[in-house]
Amino acid sequence: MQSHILSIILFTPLVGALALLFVPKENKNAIRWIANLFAFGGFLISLPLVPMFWAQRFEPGFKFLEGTPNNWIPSIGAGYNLGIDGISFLLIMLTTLLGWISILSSWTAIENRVKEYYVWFLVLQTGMLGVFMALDFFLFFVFWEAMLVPMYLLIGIWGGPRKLYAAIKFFLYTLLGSVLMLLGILYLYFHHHTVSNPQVFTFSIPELYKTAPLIPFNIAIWLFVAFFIGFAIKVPMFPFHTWLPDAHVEAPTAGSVILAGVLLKMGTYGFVRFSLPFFPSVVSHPRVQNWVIVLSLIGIIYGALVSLMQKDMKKLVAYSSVSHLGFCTLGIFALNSAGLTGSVLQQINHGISTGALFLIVGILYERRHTREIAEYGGISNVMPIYATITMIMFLSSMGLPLLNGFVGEFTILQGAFTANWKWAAWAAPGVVLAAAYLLWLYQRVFFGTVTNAKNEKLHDLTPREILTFVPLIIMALWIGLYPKPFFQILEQPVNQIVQNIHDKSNANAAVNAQVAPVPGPTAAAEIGSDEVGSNLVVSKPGLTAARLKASN
Amino acid sequence: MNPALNSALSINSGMAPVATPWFFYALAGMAVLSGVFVITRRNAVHAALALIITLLSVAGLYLMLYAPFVAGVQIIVYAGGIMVLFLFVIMLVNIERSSKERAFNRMWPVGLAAAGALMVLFASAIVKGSHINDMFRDRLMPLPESTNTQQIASLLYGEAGRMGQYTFAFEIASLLLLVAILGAVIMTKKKI
Amino acid sequence: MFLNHIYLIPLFPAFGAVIMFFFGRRLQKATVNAVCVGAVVVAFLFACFTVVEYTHFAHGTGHPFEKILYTWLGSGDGHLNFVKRDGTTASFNADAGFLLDPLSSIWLLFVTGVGMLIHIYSTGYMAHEGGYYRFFGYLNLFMFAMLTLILANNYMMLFVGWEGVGLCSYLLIGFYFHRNSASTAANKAFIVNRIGDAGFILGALTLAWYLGSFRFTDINVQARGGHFAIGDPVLTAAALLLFIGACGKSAQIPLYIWLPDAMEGPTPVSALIHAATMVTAGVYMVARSNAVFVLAPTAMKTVAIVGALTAVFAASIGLVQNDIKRVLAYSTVSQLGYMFLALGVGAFAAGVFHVFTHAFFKALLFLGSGSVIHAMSGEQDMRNMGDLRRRIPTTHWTMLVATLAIAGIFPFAGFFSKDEILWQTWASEGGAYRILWFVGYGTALMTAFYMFRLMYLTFYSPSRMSHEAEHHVHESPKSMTVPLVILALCSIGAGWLSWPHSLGGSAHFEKFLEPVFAREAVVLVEEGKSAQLAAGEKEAEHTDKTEYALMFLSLAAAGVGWGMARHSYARAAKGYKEPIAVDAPPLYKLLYNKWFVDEGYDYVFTGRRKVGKVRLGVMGAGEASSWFDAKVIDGAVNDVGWVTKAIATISTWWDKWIIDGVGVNGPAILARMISYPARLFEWGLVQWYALVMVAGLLGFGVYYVWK
Amino acid sequence: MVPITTLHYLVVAAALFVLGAIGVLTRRNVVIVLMSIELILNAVNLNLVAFSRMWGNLHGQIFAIFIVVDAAAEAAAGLGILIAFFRNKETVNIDEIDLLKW
Amino acid sequence: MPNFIMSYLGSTVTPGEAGSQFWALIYVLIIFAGVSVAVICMNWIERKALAHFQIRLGPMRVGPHGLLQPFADALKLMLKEDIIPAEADQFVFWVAPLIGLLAAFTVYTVIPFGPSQAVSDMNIGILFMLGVSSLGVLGIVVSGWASNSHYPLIGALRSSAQMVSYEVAMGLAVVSAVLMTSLNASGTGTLSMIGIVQAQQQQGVWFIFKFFPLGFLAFVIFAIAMVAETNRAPFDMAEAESELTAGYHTEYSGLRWSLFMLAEYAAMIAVSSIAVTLWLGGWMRPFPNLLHAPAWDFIFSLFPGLTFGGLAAIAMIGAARMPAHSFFRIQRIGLAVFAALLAFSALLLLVIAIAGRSADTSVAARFREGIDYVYWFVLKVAVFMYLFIWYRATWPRYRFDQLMRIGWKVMLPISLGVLLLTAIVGVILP
Repeated sequence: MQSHILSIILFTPLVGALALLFVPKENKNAIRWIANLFAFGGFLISLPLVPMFWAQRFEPGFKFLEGTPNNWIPSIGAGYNLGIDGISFLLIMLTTLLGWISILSSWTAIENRVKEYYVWFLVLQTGMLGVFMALDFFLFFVFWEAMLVPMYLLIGIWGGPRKLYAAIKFFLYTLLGSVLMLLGILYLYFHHHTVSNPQVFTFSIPELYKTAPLIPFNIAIWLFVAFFIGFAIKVPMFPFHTWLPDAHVEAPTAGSVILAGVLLKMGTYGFVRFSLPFFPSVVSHPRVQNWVIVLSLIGIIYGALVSLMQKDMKKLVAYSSVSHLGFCTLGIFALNSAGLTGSVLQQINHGISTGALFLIVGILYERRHTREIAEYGGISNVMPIYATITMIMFLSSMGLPLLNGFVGEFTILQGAFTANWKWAAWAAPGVVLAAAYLLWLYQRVFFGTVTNAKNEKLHDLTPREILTFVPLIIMALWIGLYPKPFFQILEQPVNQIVQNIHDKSNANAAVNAQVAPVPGPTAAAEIGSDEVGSNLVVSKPGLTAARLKASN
Repeated sequence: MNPALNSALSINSGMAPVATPWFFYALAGMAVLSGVFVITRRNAVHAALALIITLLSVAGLYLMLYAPFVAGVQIIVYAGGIMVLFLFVIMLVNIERSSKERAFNRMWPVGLAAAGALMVLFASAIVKGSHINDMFRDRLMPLPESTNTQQIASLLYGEAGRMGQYTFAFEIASLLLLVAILGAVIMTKKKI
Repeated sequence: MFLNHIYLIPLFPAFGAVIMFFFGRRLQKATVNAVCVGAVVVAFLFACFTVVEYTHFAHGTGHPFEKILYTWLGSGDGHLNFVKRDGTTASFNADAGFLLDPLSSIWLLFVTGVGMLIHIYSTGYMAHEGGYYRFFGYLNLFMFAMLTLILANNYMMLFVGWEGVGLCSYLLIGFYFHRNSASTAANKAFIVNRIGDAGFILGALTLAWYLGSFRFTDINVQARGGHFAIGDPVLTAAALLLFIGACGKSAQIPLYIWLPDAMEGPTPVSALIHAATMVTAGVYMVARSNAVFVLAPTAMKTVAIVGALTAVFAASIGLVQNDIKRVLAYSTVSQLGYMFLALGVGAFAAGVFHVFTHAFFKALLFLGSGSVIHAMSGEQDMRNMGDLRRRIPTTHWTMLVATLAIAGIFPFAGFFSKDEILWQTWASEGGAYRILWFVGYGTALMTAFYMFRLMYLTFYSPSRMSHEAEHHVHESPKSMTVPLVILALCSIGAGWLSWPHSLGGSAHFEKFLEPVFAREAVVLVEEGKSAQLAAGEKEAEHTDKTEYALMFLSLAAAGVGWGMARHSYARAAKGYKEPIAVDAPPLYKLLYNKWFVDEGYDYVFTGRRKVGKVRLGVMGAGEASSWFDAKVIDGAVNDVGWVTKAIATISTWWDKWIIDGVGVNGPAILARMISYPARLFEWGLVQWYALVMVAGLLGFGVYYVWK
Repeated sequence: MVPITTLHYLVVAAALFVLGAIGVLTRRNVVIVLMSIELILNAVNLNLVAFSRMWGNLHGQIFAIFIVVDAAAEAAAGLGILIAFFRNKETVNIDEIDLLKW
Repeated sequence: MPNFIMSYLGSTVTPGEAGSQFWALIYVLIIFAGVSVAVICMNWIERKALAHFQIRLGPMRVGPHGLLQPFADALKLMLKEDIIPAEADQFVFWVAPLIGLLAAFTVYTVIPFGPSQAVSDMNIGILFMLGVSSLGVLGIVVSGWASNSHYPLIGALRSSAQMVSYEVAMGLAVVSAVLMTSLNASGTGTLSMIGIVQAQQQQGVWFIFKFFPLGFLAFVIFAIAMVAETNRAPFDMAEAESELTAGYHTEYSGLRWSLFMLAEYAAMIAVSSIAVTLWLGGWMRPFPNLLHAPAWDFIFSLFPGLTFGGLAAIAMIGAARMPAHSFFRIQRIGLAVFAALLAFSALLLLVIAIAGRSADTSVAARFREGIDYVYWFVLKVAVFMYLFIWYRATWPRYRFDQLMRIGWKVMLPISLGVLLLTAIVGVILP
């Protein structure tokens, strides 16, 4: 019997949105209570998923399958088909948690057009959940686009001074990406039709998994590029990231929490769910992999450097997420289980820590309506609790051991190192720079005496605001202290993807050798093996091995 | 159909035409004459009355053509309904005052010529038709005049649950009437 | 019983820290003392019992005792594996485990011991400071981090402690956060440490990548297993990276700049963290991974050279500093240089021994200077001190003992440990390191000079105090002087633990540490006596005369230093002139400004100061990239926007004029022209239309009838 | 008297039709025009019933009924328009109603 | 000639069906005469009844108890000057009453006094009846318009509006009755009036009692609509003297006015006879299947004779109680003669009843049957007539908007409801 828990989780926010429609616009309190009720309800409903998933965490393939491949629009083979595995399970839990927190945090922040705000927020929540649950490309794309509109409105209506510019830029940018992605999807869709023996049109992802790798290399490369741009914009990776700071600076607090907490994960989720399984040969091709790694390394260093010099707190945090997500993409394209696990874990951590950071900035913004760092100073004298919570969250974002940041970053570094030690070498300074800009920010805002007169009277955190931080701190500590369950959850899907990449890339590696005149090193049979380093086969371990320097 | 009546009918199954031929000529004559009156009378009410006469005479013709139901409908709807409407309108709108002006529009000769051409056309059609031997043959009417309404009913409403041939058309006709009513009300009522 | 619950040692202070975090604000000072100091005392006792039980457990074999709680990183059951350098797969996990062996037991003892004393001392020192609970909370957190670091059984656990310690030093240095200099110093400390940590992680990863595991036991077994050639490139790289981590943590040459600024924090902090415990972490880590270092002679050489250089460089700066704590800070940096020199030359045991003794007398010096500052009600500049001998006698006597120890005068601890190091530098590798011996010897001379300069300026020279300071001078309370006395006794007694063979002693300390460093190093005997063996059985063969000569020389150096200091500072009245300033003013300026290193860093690395108009370093890169980001990429995006707008305007123009003008309106006009006659036809008369209809009908009919 | 054949009916119907046509085309008064339309419809009905009798089935008659219904609807609408028109144009002459003129 | 009459009496089919115009003509004449007599009697009865309702005597002067009053009126009307208002449309003014009369009387062709006693049994009987009654409206409209003055115009509009709206309700009521006829085995109802009565005979129940509330409700609606249709009693807005000075026929005078009166009364009779045919079982004697023993048949066959006898007796007593004064003498004689006349006809009827009691096909039996049918039919119609008068005496006049409201918002929905329910019940109950 198909379990319908996924649909319930998916549509609770939407039901909430509908319920809100009936509430009269004027009494804001009722709207707020109902919105929070549904958001928290959405979170509560997703809780039983934890033990259920935990029981079957090692089984291969997707769990909690729901709906058949093309029961939605049979004519084109689009199906309402949901299913999750370790990766999407974690991201869903993150989404529901952050969704609830951000709705809770926007209690006093939003005063005008409260009803539309919460309705759009809940719709956004459903959009996001849908993306992670969809096992059907069509459904995935629908949710992918559906999630854009509410976000655009959240930024466009309740944003800061330059909100329209930012909202439009965000929308067009992501739209461009998704258009390319759509082309990719369609090609896969038709290719599947030509290749599958009962010639059937279907969008269902497990089917496409089977036929996508058969695409010849020189076409697959372009497909990968299309998908890559679509997801890179979303992540955002280095050259495509300029929409993020604007979107964040102009978005309302809750909007940027969700934007950073979940929307950015869509990109990396896209890589893990689609790019890697679909184009194993392309992904494992040294030149492509190098390019992506270089981009993510730049992302890390560049993001950190730029955020160092920002005058506006939110922009600083935005660039920090560029740097953190640079880590994630580095982890993904290290193409080994450690890298991937670390990357997904880092996404969860980033969601928690950056979500918290935006809440922190939001709290200050709510009190002083300005995000300029120069405006603040000596806040910890005035708001001690706020200072301690910020310190914890800064440490977690910096990647201090015993807090969640470190676990993710270290596993990624581990993965990247075993893939190619030079990458890890370049990534390491990212960690240092993270510490630099965060602590410098902390010093300028919190330490020192209260210089600006307006800051004297700031009141410390209200219980509600503390409540928004409590779950995040608990999660940070839990992942920091005992990340084993998370590793176990991610183990099966990650190994499956990595294994799939190895089998497929070796299988058509031979094919590629003839096809693509890639000047790979001739020494080892594997193409680009030593470059990748991870699957380097040295004839004989031990002393007299070729004194191949590890660092070539 | 009660048996008594049937047996009575059987005796004149020959179904001689309901009335003598002169009835036809009388009615046809009256129809055409009053038709002329309709288009010539200056006064609208007179035209209306003439039209009523035409309608009734045509109803008579229907009776002669063994179509009692159609005649009944003609009387009720046409004579009873539409003409009342016309008279109402004429009276309400006191169009009568305008009868002083020219009754015919400026291009009446062209109209007349066109009508004449039409007449020629019909005549030729009829003449040609009659040459073709059985074009207008007069077959014996298997049509039992007495059960005409029942048969029309079966055609319109269908028997024993099955949809009749024209049931759907009938529904549409009722819809048409509804629309007409609404239209009339909306157009005429000053403030709705 | 104690050994099995070894994990409790770090948890005691952790427990104290957690209580302070949650309830600190509401507790009075007494309860705070009870909780925090108590936690450290319990930890110390527990540690002693554990070490005793360990000695029974290992009865001399030095076999490490390991206790693993749970798998911290990795999915535990080995599925999450990674591909090692030689292609085989190894499971990626770092477990929360604890290891006790002679090396860590020494560290355990002196860390908890000194920590306890400092905790007691600081109850007095911090009595009337604000944020009392916050201070002790951080201290306990520090102890927890330090103990985790020492007891870790794998590099990751060590790294947890490593970072924890860095964090606590950041928190404690920045304790007086309302002082801007304090927070900048804290930031500097943490960031420099982070740079070191980055190196450390890469080193750990290389080892894991090469040897397949993080655990010390596995690594040491493999390293000593003889599979790897001496000078194996990967191991060298790993060793170097680990050493970078050590430099960061133990303030060696490139990354030492944070330690002098760390003096911004309260004195007990400097004593505990920046003298006794944290800075020794680097040494511990290098000592712990001695098997790897041994296999990487180049790494060993770099360690030695960097150690020596740091020693002499820091000592030189120390000569001219006027702030009492700055002097001690630089002396710590130089002593650390000595320790790394010892490790570099392979004398691990000597290095460790020096750490052991140094912890005591340097802590004593700092606490002493603390009580001096306390006495002088916050005054730290030696130029306005003097003649405190009779005013604060206990502090004076304890500090004198410490100064004698650090200068390396005979019966005191410093002599034995420093002399051992100098001897080892001289003797190792057949004299390859002799050049470093000279550097070491010079540093010893300078150390003696600046230490005695400090003593004379504070205690013996005529008073240069301002009047009201003079009135307030008072001896520190009991809670502060008792630890000083204990530490003084230790700094005397500690040295006797390793009475050298040459002087008839049996070097218990070295024998105790021997299994950790040498025993299994049976490396490729056929490769000939390599440095590998030297470290192990050196002392048996030759206790020849050179050792005595060196001992005498070092004593002489100490004496000369003492004499020079006495000569120039014994009668330093107000407005005295520094001898070096008199003799070589440029040298004095150079030394006083710490060789302009800080400024250099600001220009080159951090980019806080602009070189001309260009800002270099990280901030420079930051500015450049943010400019690049705003102007170029964002510009590009906006330009794309602009381009599209431009194209849009062109296309609208095109639409309006050409397509609309010609294409659409044209035919429209045409149509109107053509349709003009037809239009005449329309009069709007209903009957006309009817007529047309009839005409059509006619045509139609005619066609049919006459067809 | 020769028996009445369908032809006779056709002639009558034709006559009526022509009369109606004349009425429509020539008369100025809208009511009269409407009435002449009724005439035309009657002519058509007559034809239908005559043919229905000729062919012996009832379809003609049913069709006639539908035409009657339609005539009713058309009359209602027509008169509605007339009244509406009369109310704001005060005239009923069809040739004065030329709003659609170009 | 006799066998001709006998063939008539014996024929079981209406003259129209039989196709003999001659008999049809005779029937028409008989009906015309019968209706005029009825109208005259109605006139007298109405005035006397109304009077007695209002506890006054009514016309006593002309003829015994005013019996000759109607004839006097008729004479008066014929002699009165026939004024045609100026500017009136002569032709239309003249035609209007004719249309009214025409409409009123053509209904009788269809009314079945007996299984074969009707002018012609058209199979679209009811439809024809409704159609013709709707023609009546035309007469009124045109008359109102032709008299070229405001009150008649408004009166005409109002009464035509009233008749049009109630015609709808009446039509629906009739349809529900017709629907009941179709609830027999073959499932096909009939529009022909005779067919309807025979359907009631077959189903053994008068439609007023079929599916109890529904039939009765339909009957009530028809009754009310009937009154409204003929502009009588509560609904006589058109001739309301107080408001519209007698409505559409104010300008009429003399004979034309009498034509209107005649048309009105004829319409009343026609409409009530329709009601009788549809709901009260036409020519069936009461309790046909409850008391169907031959003895009962005989008793019921005596009724015509007995009624006439009764009337004669009343007339006799009236004559006897007349005061002996010489002035009254002539009246007393007149009354006596009238009473004798009535007595003789009673006697005749009794003889026929006794002679034709056997159910064989002998001419006497056929004759007795014919008389019975007509008698029962006329009795029921008489009851209705009395009701009309009774309404007029008791109920106040409706205001026009109330009138319309009831017509459209009350009657129409109820009749639709009844029709629907009858259909449903008819389908459900076998």
